[in-house]
Amino acid sequence: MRNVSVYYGGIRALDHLTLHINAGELVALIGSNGAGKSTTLKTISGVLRAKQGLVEYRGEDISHAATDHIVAVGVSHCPEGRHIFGGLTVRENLRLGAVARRDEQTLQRDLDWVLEMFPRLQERLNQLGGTLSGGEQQMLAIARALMSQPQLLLLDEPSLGLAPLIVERIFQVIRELKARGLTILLVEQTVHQALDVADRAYVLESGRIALEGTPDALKHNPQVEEKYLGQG
Amino acid sequence: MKINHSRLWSWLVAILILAVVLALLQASGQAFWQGIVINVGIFIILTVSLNLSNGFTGVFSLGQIGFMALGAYGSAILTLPLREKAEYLPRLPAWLAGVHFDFFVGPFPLGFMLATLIAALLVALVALLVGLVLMRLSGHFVAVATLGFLVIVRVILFNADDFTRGSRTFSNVTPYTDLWWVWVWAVLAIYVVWRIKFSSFGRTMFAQREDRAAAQAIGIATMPPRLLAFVVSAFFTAVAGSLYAHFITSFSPTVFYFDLTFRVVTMLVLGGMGSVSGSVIGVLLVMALAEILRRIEDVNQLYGLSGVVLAVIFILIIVFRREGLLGSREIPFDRLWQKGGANQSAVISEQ
Amino acid sequence: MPLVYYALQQVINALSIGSLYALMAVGLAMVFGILRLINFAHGDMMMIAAYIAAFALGAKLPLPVAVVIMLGGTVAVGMLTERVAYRPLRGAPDVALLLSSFGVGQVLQNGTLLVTRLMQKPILIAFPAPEVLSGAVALGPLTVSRLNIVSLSAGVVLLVGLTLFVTRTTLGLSMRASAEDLVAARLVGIKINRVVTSAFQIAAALAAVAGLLFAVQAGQINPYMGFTPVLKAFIAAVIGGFGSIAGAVLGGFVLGALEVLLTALPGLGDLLPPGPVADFFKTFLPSSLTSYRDAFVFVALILMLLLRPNGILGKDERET
Amino acid sequence: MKIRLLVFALGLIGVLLLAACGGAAQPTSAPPTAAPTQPTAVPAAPTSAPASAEPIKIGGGFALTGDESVLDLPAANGAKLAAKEINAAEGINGRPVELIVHDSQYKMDVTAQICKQFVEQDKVIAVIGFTDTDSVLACGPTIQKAGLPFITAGATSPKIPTQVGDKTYLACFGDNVQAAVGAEYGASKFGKTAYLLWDKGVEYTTLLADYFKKRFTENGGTIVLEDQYDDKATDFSAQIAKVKALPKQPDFYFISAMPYNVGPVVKQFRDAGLTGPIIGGDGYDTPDIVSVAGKAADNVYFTTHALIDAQGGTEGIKKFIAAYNKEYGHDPENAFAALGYDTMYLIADAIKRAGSTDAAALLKAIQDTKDYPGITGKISFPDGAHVPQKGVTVIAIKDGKFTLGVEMVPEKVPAP
Repeated sequence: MRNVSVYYGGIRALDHLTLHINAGELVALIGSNGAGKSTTLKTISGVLRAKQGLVEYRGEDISHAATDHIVAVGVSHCPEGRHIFGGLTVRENLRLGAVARRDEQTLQRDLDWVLEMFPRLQERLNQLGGTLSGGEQQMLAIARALMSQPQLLLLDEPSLGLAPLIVERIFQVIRELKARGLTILLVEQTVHQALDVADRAYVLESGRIALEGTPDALKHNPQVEEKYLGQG
Repeated sequence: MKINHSRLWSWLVAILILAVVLALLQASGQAFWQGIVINVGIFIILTVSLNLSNGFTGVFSLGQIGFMALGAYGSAILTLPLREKAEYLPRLPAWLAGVHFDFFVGPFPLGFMLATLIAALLVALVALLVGLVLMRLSGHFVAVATLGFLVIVRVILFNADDFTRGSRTFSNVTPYTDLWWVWVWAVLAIYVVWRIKFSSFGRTMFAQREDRAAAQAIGIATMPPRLLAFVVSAFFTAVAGSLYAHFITSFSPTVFYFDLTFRVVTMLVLGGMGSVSGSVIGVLLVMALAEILRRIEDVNQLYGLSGVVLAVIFILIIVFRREGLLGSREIPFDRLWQKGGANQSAVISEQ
Repeated sequence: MPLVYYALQQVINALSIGSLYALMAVGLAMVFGILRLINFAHGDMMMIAAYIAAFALGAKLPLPVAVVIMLGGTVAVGMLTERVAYRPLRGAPDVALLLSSFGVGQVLQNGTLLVTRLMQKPILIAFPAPEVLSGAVALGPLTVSRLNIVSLSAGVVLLVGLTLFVTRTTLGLSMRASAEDLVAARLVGIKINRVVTSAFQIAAALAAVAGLLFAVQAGQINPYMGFTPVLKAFIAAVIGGFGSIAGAVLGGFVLGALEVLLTALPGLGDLLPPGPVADFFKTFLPSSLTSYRDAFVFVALILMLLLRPNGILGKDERET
Repeated sequence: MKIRLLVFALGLIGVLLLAACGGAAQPTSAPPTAAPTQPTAVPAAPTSAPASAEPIKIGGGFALTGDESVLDLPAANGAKLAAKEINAAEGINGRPVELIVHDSQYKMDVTAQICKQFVEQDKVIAVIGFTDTDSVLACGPTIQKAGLPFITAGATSPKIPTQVGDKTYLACFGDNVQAAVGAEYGASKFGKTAYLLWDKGVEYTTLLADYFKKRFTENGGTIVLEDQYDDKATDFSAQIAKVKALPKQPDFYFISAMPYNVGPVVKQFRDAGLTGPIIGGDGYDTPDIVSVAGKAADNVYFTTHALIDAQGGTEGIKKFIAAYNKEYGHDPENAFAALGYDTMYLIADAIKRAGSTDAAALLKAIQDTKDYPGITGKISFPDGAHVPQKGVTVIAIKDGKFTLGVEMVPEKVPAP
């Protein structure tokens, strides 16, 4: 992502932002509310359009590609607030996760794999998405995002509003996914935990990269400590 | 409120010019052009008042023509001569059957004016009641609900045979409406709506149109401005209905239905939702265009052509210039005569 | 027992008209769900279908061929309107979409008027009803019109088919998903344009079937024939909760029943043997009340919007 | 940018207004709404009549488009044919006649407008036209106030002259006459019980039903059930369900309907298995009844002004059919073509006798009309009547064709 600027109406949300993610890396994006974290993810997945700049994925310019194309080439965005389809069953939700894929044969294999990772969903396959608990919904959202067989997973606030125990479980999953070689861009408010799993992290402030570095380096940066880690 | 004398002066100059034009037209005896100018005036009242309710507040009502129908029937029943009343509406209740608003003060038909006012005030009352219920809704649900109101009015007019003759022609209405009547009302409607726009009420209307939640958050109650706009709009719409009734002299409920609604909405959207001067321009453009197209239609018998062209223009506006010609800006005709005024602020911007 | 037949007859009427309303309302609901567009031009799709069918049948084409032409033509018009008048308005306020659909309706109506004019046809043209859809069949002691039977069965078949489509196929699931959450639908990679186009195609096809049946019933067609049915379909959709397909079906049948009740009950006084019961009906439900039916129905609509804006089956999650 | 917008908008208005002026400035010889379907309109300056003489202008108000056009279009064509024939035969008192036709679109506001246009712009000396009572009520008062004579071709309400005024005449019989014929015919042919259904939204159908009921019950008949529907209804299932719930079907059904409802209502009655005889008024006189209802239209009877049939008709009718066919390329659609034709000749005859186009003289001449031999029957206005006494034709539909039942004068006519 190079030199990207994004506007909401007249308001600039991203200001000449440049960042990159290497294959297999888990990169965390941290920053306060309104810093542009979610906007960054939305711009990558094509929900928002960059007014200037370039979004490149594996050498392909996807700045103007349709979202479905971006998903098809392997970028999957698991949005903030989960956005599962409440009126559809869990099975249907998962099936739609794979909607952009062309290879129907491996679908069942992936479904098994995802359900293995989230056994809770297995039990609730035929239940409506809307009847699941918050944690289950988050798992469903991640599972759905995985169904598209992504190479790059964009995770937006997966721990938001969840009980600590479940947050723990989510991060466990994230580690698992990382171990499987998935590239992940993680947006998190719980900065500690994010930095614990990340290989690298960016700190965003009003649409610009304020800092960049390894988790260790950032953790010891006084600015970060004061602003984002606080007492916690 | 402090009155700005140069502005008042501008209003007076504008009205004077209008009066001279009308007098010349009156003297010319050109019945055709008089008819057109009367129609323009009536549509200006309709569009400007629709703008007040739909444009300023953003609560898109499709039921205004129902108020027009009520105004038309209400005042026509009051002014219908007694002989015609007995002949056409034999089952009117006694207290109405004997009423004939035909008093004159010299050549001035005071009865017509009273009938118009009574009908319009009653309609405003109806609008208040309807508004209390419907103005709670937002977005397109208001549109559907107010359209429902239009249908209900139509059904009632169809079925209240004793008062309206049902869907049969209501005829023999005295042709009181002339250039002066229409344009006095039109100027009044423009003036009132203009003043509302630049009053604190007007500002709250626009504020809650832009963002209802934000307006509520800073303590603006959305109901009073919406209701005020709806009721005042209904009042003037009913006046237009009365003028129209006493102009065309024969009508049936079908006249006041969706065709007319769409025509007025087109004028509003073309001119710009929120702009009074835009509405006037919208009326002039659509009327001129419709008249030209009607001629082409008549010569070539291509009925439907004008409808297609107007609707296509309408869609193009919605797609490419959603705010209409003027948006919510105004042509400051009340400052055109001020020295340098036109240069300083050619267009007043509302936001 | 004529009164029993009267009741049975009214039930059949309710089901038959209800299924037509359901067909219309489902089309509205599908489009509304995805685009938040209240499509005023939906009734005009019905009208277009009736005209295409009239010309095809008038040219002595067999019914199945005429139906295929009708479906094809109407679907094409539906897609065209979406491309021209709604797609450029993605992301615009609700009212802009609504107004645009007004414009589309006016174009279709006046365009039809113009075309019939150019073809030297009168405004009101007689609909050449196919033989299969005319006449009555004896069902035991009841005589039921063929049209009623066809309307009801067409409604049931199409609605069942549609249910299978939206629960079993990926495209159908994508539609439901898009209706639920457009952003999430995009994020999982659903091709929104394709979904929207399909929704318009299906809506147009359903409207086409309803249009054919309405035209056969009315016996004649005119460019404005779509206006009242689309208003009724709005009501059905609102009753069921705008945007929900199951709700729209239910709303259609509820509206059909409501309408028939409002016409059947006031008529009862004339049919009952003279006595206090008949007098009661004649006093409190005189048959002249029947013509207020639409007013009652629209009052119900407004009440519904106020009290249960999400319909009988609707959920409150949309409330934002 | 804002100024540019302003200039643009004002400029656009200016251009449009100029264009409108240009349009208006055209000579009014081709009036804005003169519009039959055929391009061969009435020649303004026909060849046979002295071209130098100023034409006599007569207004023709007809709903050439809209739902009533199935009756008005033939009537307008008939009137234009008559005008053409008159001009071919030296005109009226040496002056050609110019029939200025405007389309009322069957909208009451437009109707009122075009009638104003007749008076204010076209400066006609008389107005003819319309086949429905509502249109006459919309147009009439304007003509009445201008003091001009107005003859309606096919509006049959006998109340018109009292409702509109003393300058209005009918060229056709009144509804009380045809309703009486319907009632007497039904009673004698089918029996003494009837079902009555009417369109409650239209003057004509309401009056016709009313007169029928009066005459039928007075004649010893019983109405077993009466019902009504909204104008332009397309679904009659509610009414039909009630008929079917009757313990015993009546001897016949009298359905008072507008031409645009006739086909559907008959068809739906038959579709529901109600096969008894249906009787109606002259609103049934449209080819649409057969094209909509098809075979279902059999066993339908209706009262009208004349049977337009090249075999069964009178000499005058036969000649008229031939002339109409030559002019328009097809036979007259219904009796309203003949009524339009008669109306034009009727006014021409009065102008000839009056010897002037002065309104008062013309009105007197119309009132004095005695036994004018129209092709739809003899026309007189005896004793100050404004509705002529004419015979009524009953037509039976058989195998999808109009056939002559009887020609009748009713025994007794209900008061208007």
